Amino acid sequence: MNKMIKLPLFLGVVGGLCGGLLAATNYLTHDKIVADAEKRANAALYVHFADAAKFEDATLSDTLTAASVTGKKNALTSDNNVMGSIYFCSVVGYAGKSTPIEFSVSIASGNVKKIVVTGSGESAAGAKFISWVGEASEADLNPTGSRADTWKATTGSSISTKAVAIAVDACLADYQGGTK
Amino acid sequence: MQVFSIAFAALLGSNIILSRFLGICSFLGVSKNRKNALGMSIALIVVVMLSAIICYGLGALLTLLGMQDYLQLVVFILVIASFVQLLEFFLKKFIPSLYKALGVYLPLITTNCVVLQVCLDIMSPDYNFGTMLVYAFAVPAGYCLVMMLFSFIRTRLELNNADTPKAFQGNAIALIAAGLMAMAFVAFSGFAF
Amino acid sequence: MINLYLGQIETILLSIGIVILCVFLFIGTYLLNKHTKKPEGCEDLTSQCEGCKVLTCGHNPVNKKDDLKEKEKNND
Amino acid sequence: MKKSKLSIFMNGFIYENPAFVIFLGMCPVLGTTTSVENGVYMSLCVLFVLLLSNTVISALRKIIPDEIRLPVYIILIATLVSVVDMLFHAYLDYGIYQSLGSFISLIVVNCIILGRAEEFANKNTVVDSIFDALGYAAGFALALISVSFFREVLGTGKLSWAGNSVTIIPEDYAIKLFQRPAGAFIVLGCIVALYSVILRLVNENKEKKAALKAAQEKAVSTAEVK
Repeated sequence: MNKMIKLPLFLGVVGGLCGGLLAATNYLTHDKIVADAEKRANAALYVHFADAAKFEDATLSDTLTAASVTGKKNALTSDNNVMGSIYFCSVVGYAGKSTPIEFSVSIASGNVKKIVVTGSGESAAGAKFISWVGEASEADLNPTGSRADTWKATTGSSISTKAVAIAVDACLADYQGGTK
Repeated sequence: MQVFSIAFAALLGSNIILSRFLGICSFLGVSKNRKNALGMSIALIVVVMLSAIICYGLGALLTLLGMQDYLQLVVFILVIASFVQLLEFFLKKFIPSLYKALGVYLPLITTNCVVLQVCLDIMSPDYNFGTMLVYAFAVPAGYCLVMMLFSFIRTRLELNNADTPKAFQGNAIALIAAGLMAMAFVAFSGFAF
Repeated sequence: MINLYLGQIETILLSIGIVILCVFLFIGTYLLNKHTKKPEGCEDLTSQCEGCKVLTCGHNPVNKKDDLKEKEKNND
Repeated sequence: MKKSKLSIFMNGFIYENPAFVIFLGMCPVLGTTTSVENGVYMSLCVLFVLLLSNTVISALRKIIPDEIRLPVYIILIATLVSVVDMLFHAYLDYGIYQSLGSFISLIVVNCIILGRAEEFANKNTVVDSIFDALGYAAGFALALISVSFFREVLGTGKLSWAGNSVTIIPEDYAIKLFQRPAGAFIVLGCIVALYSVILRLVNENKEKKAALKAAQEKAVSTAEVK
């Protein structure tokens, strides 16, 4: 008689223990796995804002899309206020429509922080500009005069510099317009 | 078209044995002769098809509850094992003739990687019910194809065992033969529909 | 999508419940299967394998010893 | 027959090596051995699961009713494997976890773990089954690392560990075949053959030594009789 009770009781205990162990391990590891996954997803964005807690998509105004901006993301701190935003642009440089220059520019507190060029089919002159702009310091990126002329003076390539500068000006205007 | 490409990929392109390395234990163990290989493959097709349907439903339920990350493995193992026991009980009770043919292989299938891998694959969102059924048939069908081919080769290997060098006899030469078969199957992986 | 508002404790309890349910299902079918007598024609159903190392397989001589023990138990 | 601790370990490690002698649990040996790093992490994973399952099962061996022995083992091993899987997912860096892929959760149906639980853990004390688990895990690691060593060196010509790599064969002489599935079968087949030759030689000279010793004893005993 007692075998009929002992068996289900034993199984209940084993099942309960296993379920509890699984739930506990999940409780311990779940947040870390989700955080890692999210961090991997926006790995490219952390180049711009290393200390951002998370990123959210922002809507594009039509002036921006006219200025060949393809995407915009806001970088948020842990208590959800906007630290800055990242614009993804794809402009037609010296190499023409076939291989546009794709770059992401991050803007915070009113000036351009960093430009990361993700794709470009530039020729020699253009490539010099592309490599220069990648490492340019914040002071270079925010010249007092018109951005296109100063950049053109420093790097010598005119068409791709002008195209990138116009897009960056549009993003800056949108950023200042938006947050003011 | 998508259905055909899934079936072709699972059957030949990324075959479950030769390019995903699953079911090797039974592949080496059971393919000694044709009858065994055929029996095992048919039993596997039946089990994989039916347990894929059960696991698809269970998986949807678990994802609804949001617990699929940590519960899916345990629940799938238990459900597959209990389904195999149920099948064996059903065959024993009601269809003894079929049990005589397939009963030998059913206990082997509970510890087979193919069944579990199919159940874990259909959890990904890009399988709706139709494509899941096609996938759940194509994978064991690929298994059956490779098992049958390999059992022909294996009987040939067994016959002139004297020629194979002493060290390579038994499973070693079978592995080399499987490697050559895998090379042949690479030709199918290039197709894209 | 139906949102079940499962708090932290409910998920843990529910997952324990699900695991216990599956355990009972498995044990139930296992015992059901173990106690049904094999159809008359296939008692000695072996696939010409003399018992490899796969111990979980029902035809392994290791498990044969248990059946013998059971036979001795219930006839003495 | 009280086997000594060392002989339990050696039994699993050399004489009944899971992958080379009894051919159990072959799926991960072929699947996750594209690089030595994967092989090492996979054998670590199997070591964790095997150790945990042997200790838990041998600890509970008196409590588990004999009739439902196997199902309870399957339940315990399934839980342990998904616990280890979650820990690896959280704390191991993602590249390696991704290359191990679903083989971690396939350890559940791996015949070694259940085999050791059934054959050894439920009959011996906890300490013995720990040694048995160490032995079999070491045997499995031997198989994994040797296969992955040959596959990586021949396949890519480089031996890499966490990013930095040592080139052994120049890049354009590496045979890409060994990185692909077909190469895995061939490498494993050759290593199995090599292993059986070594084992045969070891046994032969052991018998020769034993025969020699027996002959000496006979000579000594006949000398005493005279």
